Order: sequence, then C-alpha cells, then structure tokens
Amino acid sequence: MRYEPVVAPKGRAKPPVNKIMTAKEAVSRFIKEDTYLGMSVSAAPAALIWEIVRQRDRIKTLDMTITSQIGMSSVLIGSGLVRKLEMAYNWGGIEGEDKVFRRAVEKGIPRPLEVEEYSNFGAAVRWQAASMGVPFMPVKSMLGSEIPKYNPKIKIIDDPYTNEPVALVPASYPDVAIMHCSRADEIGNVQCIGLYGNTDTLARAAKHVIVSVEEIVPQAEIRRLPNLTTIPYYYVDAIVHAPFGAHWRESSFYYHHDLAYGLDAYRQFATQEGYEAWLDKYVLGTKDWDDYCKLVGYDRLNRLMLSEHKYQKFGEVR
Amino acid sequence: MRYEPVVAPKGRAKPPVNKIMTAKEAVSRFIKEDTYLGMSVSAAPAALIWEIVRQRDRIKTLDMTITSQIGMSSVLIGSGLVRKLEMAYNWGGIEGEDKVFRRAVEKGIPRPLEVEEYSNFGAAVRWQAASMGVPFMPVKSMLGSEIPKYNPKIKIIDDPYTNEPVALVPASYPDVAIMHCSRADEIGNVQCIGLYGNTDTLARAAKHVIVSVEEIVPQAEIRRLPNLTTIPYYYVDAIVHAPFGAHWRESSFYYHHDLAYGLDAYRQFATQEGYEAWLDKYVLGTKDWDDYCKLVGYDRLNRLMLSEHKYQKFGEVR
Amino acid sequence: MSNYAEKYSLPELMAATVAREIQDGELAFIGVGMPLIAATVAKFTNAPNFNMMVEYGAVGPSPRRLPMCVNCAVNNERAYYAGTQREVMGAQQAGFVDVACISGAQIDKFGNLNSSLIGNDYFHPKVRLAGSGGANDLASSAKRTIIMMRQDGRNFVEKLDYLTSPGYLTGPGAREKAGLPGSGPVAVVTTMGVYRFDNETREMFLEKIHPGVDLEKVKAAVKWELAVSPNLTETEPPTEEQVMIMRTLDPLAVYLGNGRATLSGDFDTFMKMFEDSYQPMLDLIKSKGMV
Amino acid sequence: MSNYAEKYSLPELMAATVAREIQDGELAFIGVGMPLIAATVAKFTNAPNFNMMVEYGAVGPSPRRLPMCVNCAVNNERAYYAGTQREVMGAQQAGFVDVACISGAQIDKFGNLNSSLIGNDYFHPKVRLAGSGGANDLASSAKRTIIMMRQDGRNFVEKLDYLTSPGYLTGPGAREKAGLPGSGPVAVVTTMGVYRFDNETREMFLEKIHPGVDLEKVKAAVKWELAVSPNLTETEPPTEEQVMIMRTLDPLAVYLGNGRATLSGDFDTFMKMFEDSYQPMLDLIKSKGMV
Repeated sequence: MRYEPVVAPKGRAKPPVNKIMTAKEAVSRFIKEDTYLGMSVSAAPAALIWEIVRQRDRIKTLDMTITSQIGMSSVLIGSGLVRKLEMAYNWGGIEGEDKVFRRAVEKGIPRPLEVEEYSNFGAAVRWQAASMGVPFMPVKSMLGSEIPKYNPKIKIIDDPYTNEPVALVPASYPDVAIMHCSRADEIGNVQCIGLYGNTDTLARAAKHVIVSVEEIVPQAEIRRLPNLTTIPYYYVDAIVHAPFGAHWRESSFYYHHDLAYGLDAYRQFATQEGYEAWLDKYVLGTKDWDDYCKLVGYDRLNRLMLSEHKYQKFGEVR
Repeated sequence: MRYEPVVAPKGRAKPPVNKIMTAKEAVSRFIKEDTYLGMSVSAAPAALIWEIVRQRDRIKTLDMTITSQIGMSSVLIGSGLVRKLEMAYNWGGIEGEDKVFRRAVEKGIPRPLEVEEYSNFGAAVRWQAASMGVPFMPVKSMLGSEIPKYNPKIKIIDDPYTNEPVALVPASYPDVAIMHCSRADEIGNVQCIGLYGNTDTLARAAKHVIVSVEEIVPQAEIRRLPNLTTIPYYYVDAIVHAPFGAHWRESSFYYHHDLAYGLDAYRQFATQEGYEAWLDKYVLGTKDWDDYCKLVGYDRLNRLMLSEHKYQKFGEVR
Repeated sequence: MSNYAEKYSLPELMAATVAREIQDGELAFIGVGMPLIAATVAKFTNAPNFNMMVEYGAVGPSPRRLPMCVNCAVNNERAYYAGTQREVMGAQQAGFVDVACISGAQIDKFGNLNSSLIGNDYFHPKVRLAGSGGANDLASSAKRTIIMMRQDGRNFVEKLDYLTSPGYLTGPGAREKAGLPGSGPVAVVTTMGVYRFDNETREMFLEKIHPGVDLEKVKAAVKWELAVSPNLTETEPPTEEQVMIMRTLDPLAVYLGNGRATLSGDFDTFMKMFEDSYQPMLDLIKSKGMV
Repeated sequence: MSNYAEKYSLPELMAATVAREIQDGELAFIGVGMPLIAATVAKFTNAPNFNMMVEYGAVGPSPRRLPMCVNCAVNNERAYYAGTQREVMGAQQAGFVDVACISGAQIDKFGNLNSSLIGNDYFHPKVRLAGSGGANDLASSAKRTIIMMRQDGRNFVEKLDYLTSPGYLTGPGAREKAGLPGSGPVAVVTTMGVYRFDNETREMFLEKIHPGVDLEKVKAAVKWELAVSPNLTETEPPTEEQVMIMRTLDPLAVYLGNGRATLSGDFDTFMKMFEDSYQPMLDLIKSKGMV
C-alpha cells in the first residue's frame, strides 16, 4: 500500500455562476463542427437557430435529434448544416407541407439528409433514459410497425417478466441542446410556464445546454416558486435573454403563434431560391435577434403578446 | 364477414365527477382484505392510515409497497394489518429506532412481516414503470450489493447496447394508493406544493387512488396554475378533506413536523403494550380525523402552522 | 334533438360524424385540425364531461380561441394540467386514453396507416412525408382510434409503402401477438363515407355513405375488394348547433375550408380572428353552463 | 484563517471535518443529521457556492431553521427546485452529484456498508435495521461518498452481515465490473479518526486520529489488520466560526448532542427553538452576503 488516497472525478453539475451571455457567444462557445444537436419544439428556439445559421461557415455540419419539429428545423436543413436527423416528425404542422425537408431527403438539396425514425414517445424516452443515466428505455410504441425495420437502434425483446414483446430505444446524449423557455435566473434555474413537451428531459440529457428565455428574473423569484423550476441550474451552461425568441412560433403565456408569417415563410420555402431569399433577408440580413425583431416589427410582436394576454397570463384569471 | 363492428374496451381514466368523500367512505369503498397498498411518504397520509386501522377488523390483511417510510407505516404494522412490506427503508428517521418494525420482523409480533427490499430509487422506478405502462425499468442502483441476492424480482442483465450490467426492477401496480397532498378540486385535480417525493408517480401506478388534502379549491384555481397540477383528475378516485392530515409529520408550506409528539409516540412504541395504549387513545379512541385533531389540540396544530408560515408560505416572500 | 343544418360543407359533415363517436366522460387524445373541431363540438353537445389531451403536454383545456398546433399556447389555456408530453403519452401507454384521432396518407384494409413516405424504396422515397409524430403512439396505445382521411382514389391501398401506425396489422390476433396495448381502430371517417372493422376478420367495411356520394365511386376509390354493409345507410348530417359551434370556433375556416390560403401574409385578418374570438366563445361556454 | 475553538464536542469535530471535505461549487447529496450540519458549515465557510440536494425532492434550499428529515418541509424552504425524489436521484445516477454523505451500522475494509440487519440469517435477523433507503443509490452513483460513523469497537468488521451499500466491493476494478457509475468512498469520518482508501489496493487506512484518541484503541476497534498512514496526523479541530454556525443552526444539539431526549414530549421548547431560529439564521446568512 502506497497510502495514496483515491481521488474521485468531479460530477457533471454546472456550477451556480452567472451564465448570461449573448446568442452569439453561446453558439460560438458550445456548437462546433459535427455537434450532435438536440432541439426543443415547445417553445421553438428561433433566436438560437438563427444565430447557428449565421455561424454556418464555421459550424459546417450538424447531426440532430428531435421528437417533432414544426417548421423551425427546416431553417437549419435548408441552410445546408444538417447531415442527419433523428426524428419522429418533421413537417410544417398548420403551415403545411415541408418542401425544405422534402428537397433534402428526395433530392439531396442543398445536401443529402439521413433520417433515423422513431415515434414521438419513442424519441422522447431516449432523452429520458439519458436524463436518468440508464442505457435504454422500454416502450410499447412502434411494435408491429415498420419503424424498427429501418432503424436497427430499436431492439424488440421479450420482457423477462411477462414474456411479452417490448421495444427498447437507446439513450440519446446530445452534445448540445438548444431550447426556448419562459424565464430563468442568472445562474440558470429555468422555469417553463404552460406546456413544454420534452424540454425538461432534453436539458437533462445533453452535455451542454443553451437556454434562451423571455425574461430573466432574480433568484428570489425562483425561490418564491420552487415547484415551477423545470430545469435546475446544474444542467445549464448558458442563458440567453431573447424576448419574442420563438417567433414565428408561440411562447405560452407570452405571445401567440404568428401564423400569417409562418404561412408566408412556407410559401417562400417552396423553392430553394425562395428559402434563400427569406434567409438572406431575415436571418443573414440581421445581426442579432433584436435586429430580427425590428425587421419583423415590435409593433407586430407586441400585438401577438397582447392577444395572448387577452386569453391567458400566468397566475391570473382571464 | 358478419359486419359486426369491433367494440373497444374503455380506458382506465376516472371520470371528472365530484370525488369528495370522507376518509371512512373512501377506505370502506376501496380497501379490502389482501389489498396491495401503496403509500406516500411526502406527505404522510396519517388521516387515511388512522381510518384504515379503525377498519382493521374488516380489512384484516394488507401487503404494502413503499419507498421509504418514516414512522407512519409502523402504525399499520403494529396494528397487525401488514403481512408483507416491499420497501427501501422503514425506520423512525429523527424519531430514531423503529421498535414496531423490529418486533414484527424479529419476533413476529403482532404478526410475522415478510420484507422485500430495494434501494429508494429502485423502489420508486417500479411505480414509474407502472405509470408508463412498461413492464420494468432499468436502474444502476443495487448492482454489486446483496439486495438482489435476497430479492429475485431484481434481474441483472447485460445491457444490449453497451454490454454493461444493468438492474431491472418490475413495475409495481398497487391496488390502492393513499397519499396526503396540498390541494385539489372536487373532480380530483391535485396540486402538491413543496417536495413530494414519489407521490406523483405512485398515483399514476395505482389502480385506485385516495388523496387526502389540506385544502379543496375551485376548478378555476387549478386552471389558473395548470403547471402546478401534480396529479390530473383521471388518476384519482377519492378526495378526502383532511386539514392537518399528515400530523405528526409535516405538510410543506402548511405546517411543521411535530417532533415533540413523534418522539413521545416512539417512546411509547418501544413496547407493544405502549404502542397499543397509544393506538387506543389516538386512533381507535377517535371517531375521525377532526376528533383526533381535537384530542391533539387545534391550538397546538395552529402553532405548527404559524411556525411554518413564519418561514414559508407558497407564492410569498418570507 | 336532431335539427339538421340545411347547408353544410363536407369537412363539417366529417367533423360532426367524428364528434358523435366521442362519448361523455371519456378522455381523448386529440391532434389539432379537424379532430380538434370534432372534439370541441362533442364537448359542447353530446359529451360535456369528456376531456382532451394534447400531445405536447396539456389536459382539459377550455380555450376561447382556435388552437394552431399540438404545441400551441392555446392548448394550455385554462387547462387542468400543463407540462410535459411524457405525461400524456405515458398515461396513454398505461391505458388511460379511451379514444384518439389519427390520420395518414395511405391506409389498408386492416386500418394500418402510412404517414412517412410514398415510393417503394425507404431510402429513396418518391415523396417524403412528415413521419409518425405521435400517430404511431396513439395507434399503439389508445384504447380505440378513429381515423380521419381524405379519399383521393389512390390512398386506400392493397399494400402500404410503409407501415407507420398499426391498425390490425395482418388480421385477428396480430396486435396482441405484437404486444400492442391498445385495441385498434373502430372507425374510418373519409370524404366519401364511414367505415368500420369487422369483429371477426378485422377487415374494413363500408357502413355509411355520405349524402350524394355514389357507391360505385367509393368502390373505385378502394384498391381492394371493398366489403359493404348489407345495412348501408346514409351518413347523418350535422345539426344546426354542430355547425354553429364549428363556425364560432373556426370563423375563417382555417381547418374546415381554405382559410389558410387567405391568411398567408395577412397579419391583420389573422389577429382580428383571435382578438374577436373571446366574446362569442365565452358566450358559447356560458350557454352550456361550463366554466 | 484557523482560529480554532477551545471547547468543542466530538460530534462538532466530526461535522467540521466533513465540512472541509466539501469543495466550493459542488453539488452534494445530503441526508439530514450530522451531514446536514456539516453541509451548512461548508456553505457558510469554505464552500459558499456549493448546493445541497435533499432526497425527497429539493435542490439548493436556504433555510432559516433546522431540517428534521429528508422529506421535511424545511428542505424546500427558499429552494431553487422543489418536486420529486426522481429528479435528484435521476440526476445523481446520470453523474451530476459530486459528493454524497452516507452511514451504516457495519463497514468493512473496502468501505462496503451494512444498514439492513445484524445476524447471519437474512430471513431471521438478530437485529432488523432500517434498510438501504437512499444509501445504496448514493453509494452506487455519487461521484464520491463520505462515510460518517460511530465506532463502537464492533462495527468495523472483517465481513458484513449484509452488503447494503457498495464501497469498493472486493477491491480494485470490482465497482467497474459490477457496472456502478460512481467511483466510491474517499473518506470515513468516525468518532475516533479519519480514514482514506488507498488508490492501489482500495483498502481503508487511518489518515488522521482525533485529539486525545489512543492509536491502540483505534486498532482494537477495527476487526482487520488496520493500515496506518506513515504520516498519521491529528485531526484538525473546528474553528470558532464553524462551532458558532453549528450552534446557531442546532441550538438544542438535536443532532450534535442529546437534544432529542430533552425534546420528547416537550412541545413548547421544541416550537420555541423554531420560532426563535429566524433572526439569528437570517443574520448569519446576511453576514455572508447570501440571500
């Protein structure tokens, strides 16, 4: 015995330090070439997506993991950044057919896109497995369908307890997760108000987490309502203050989905030229999110907010 | 083909009807002989436990599933109702050594108690598996220990993705779950404020759910704060209004743990005679929870509430 | 009371038909679009105590405006619960959901659906579609599903290009053998009629035909030998009240017509639709004694 | 600054020793009792940016009174997060917890712990104990664990009656082979001294001995051939500030003395302890510039 004591490695917890930075800083620091990127859908992290596209010459290539995306992922796909998409659904929702996605898969324009498919729940529990540090999760979805036939990562086993078939999906640990949430304090305690899909478990699964928020609040406000904390600080690397940061999509209790804008954008996305004209104007043509908001118009954004607040404002009766 | 259309069975959802009833009604209706009973620890469902003991001549025998219990389960064990205990921990916590538990396991007094052991997390994810309708959950706890050696329900397999060992625990579907929570509306939407352990997942795992609450609130109050809903109505069978319903234990944001009472009760539990004297006075000697509260003294309970509110009141800065 | 509407659109007929499939007190997993209109009609007519689950984490909303997507903010307006997708998906997998509405681009005689791609090579599809989304989860675990589809003459096929969401798979016993918790589809409501599944063979048969639709046209639009109920009847039209509710919720026919086309780029019309929805919806809710 | 206290109790020495094991910025999984006192001392002295997780669902509380149990309401007082046990247990299993404090009734030379039963027949124990609770989870998944134990002369054993919580199991490589995510114990703080684990053999050795404790007595209290560090030193005493903090948080020595005995049945004394805790704790918090 050398009497040299065991020294343990540190845990993965991010320290409780000030994490407020710009989207530009956060994307530059954490998103690299070949990053495996996870993205939330409720709310859509538009401000962060726009910044990623602005830095596409440096980033070059991303592999992505989503459950479902409604429109926003196509901004990344059309930009030529996405090589692979692990997904359950990628389409326009009410905005309709996603021509950007179709062009990439069918014609390899602007680059070929590999697709790895799951059901929504199947995709979500992959993040849940990672959030718990277990290698897989069992699920009863996808059995009998052709989804496992084209996705060897899905293993169908006989449950050792009941001998009935059950599907296993492997844990997904994104290198970086981007998400848009309601509010956070400066050390990264995040509170999501309204529905938030799988944003909570995505944050727990990823190695690095960038959160854009509508509001930054004091720690005392978080401590006042600890049951509302959706993502504790130790998961979070960066807090980006981006009011209206989900536009053209909605942000529950803050503003409504701008369907008129979304439909018009999708009309332009029908051709790659149309998509690029939109991108040049709204993304590459703006230096940051505030600049984009000015271009869209704060009067317009404010009207979306007032309309939402006419119907719901958190903690109030409307 | 007979042209007789397929008719599907109904789902497990409990309808949104008025579910308010007394503890006596709820226990009479749902808890039978040989019921497999799940119980929350945060908060302890004392008002419901007391009522179960009052009906012990009818109920006779219970098998129980808990994660950890701090004191309260011994009220059931000492009463002679419990045949089997699936558990991670059963002791007095700060009240100290649990002589009731020791007597049952070591000497079979008042009846032999079979113990099936897990770690806390291992026990909790059994309910989580049931809540998701999957037959098991993988967990990294209990590996290398002797817990699986004496519990064949824990299966250690090689993970098909990494080939590393992982433990599987089977889903636990209690016949009935009892729990004490903060507030609920009349159809059974339940909101837990403060820490609540595994109360949420226990409610989702059980076939029938009885919830005692500090306060009954209007549906409009639930709708005002939908993110605080811990247990949606479709899991719940009965809502029992039981203010101070966790005494001698605490109810977060409502009142503090009555340690002076707990220590004194544990002193009496040191002998079976002492336990029975306590039971005769405080449980069998009171006809319902209000009667118990009167015996303990509403002045005492009120002081526990004021002390808690001096330090924390939900949604307020203290 | 069946005070039928004199004038109604085909989408309104379909929505009314689906509304009648929902029973009081049930818990339903509803996507937006036509199923949402149908669910709202049911809530205000035949099923006041039924509640809706929405995929991205809402239960029992009572909105006063039209939701736009499954993750739309409107879905948690005055909801009983707002939070995660795993809450509603987990509850469904555990057997708590009575009924779910789904759709697809192709369907076969066992009610299996394809919403992933058109073409016979998965890796080089002729047309790439959205993918499963939640459809596979709903088809796998909801106690019963109701399928809503456009019938374009080509999409009721002998063999799917890809099986995204399970119906009865290859027939009787196949779902059980696969380990699926839910019991499968009970109805297919299309632009032409209403189909059921035979309890013995699990095959689709035509139960109702929409007013003015020719049976031969229906048969021609189905690529297998379609079984037709000996008691084939005409689909019950929507009532005046059902139509009134639909037009109150969706005044610009965003889901029930070509409202989307007119709204593209027209922010003022779009916003006005929302801003003006509060009072008529509130009146409707109050007229039903709801909160 | 090391302005040592002149008078302190053995529990105060142990708590101060554990406090020094916690580093600034860390996330720690803390049970109540002595570990909680140690964690509070660390927070107010050497580790202001460390935060505590409490088993039943609280993170980063800033209480102004003494918690009573792992599910005590005090644990979510002014916390960053309050909710489920699975949040903190899941985070720990996923590798987010730097350090956890555990205990047991028996320990062996590899730091394996028994908190389940005494006796050689699992089904007929001589003495039944509490069971694992969270101890096995912490020992399995926390990046490192610190063990706090009373040394009664009989509980440092050659062979455990039952292995509840894994230390290094049978020695080097055994944890990895078993599939355990955490890396195991780094210190054992007892009523007699402080032990470490040798990096090569994973065996416990005595590193520090408490003031006034005789080495032969320590060896006699360990049932295996105890390895003693060639650089054996005396345990550093608590500072005046450390002791002041402990006595402010636990004025009746509920955890650091026989406070429990005096409180049994004495409601007024118990309540007064709580009611009077607010101001001194607030002053302490403010004196450290904390909120």
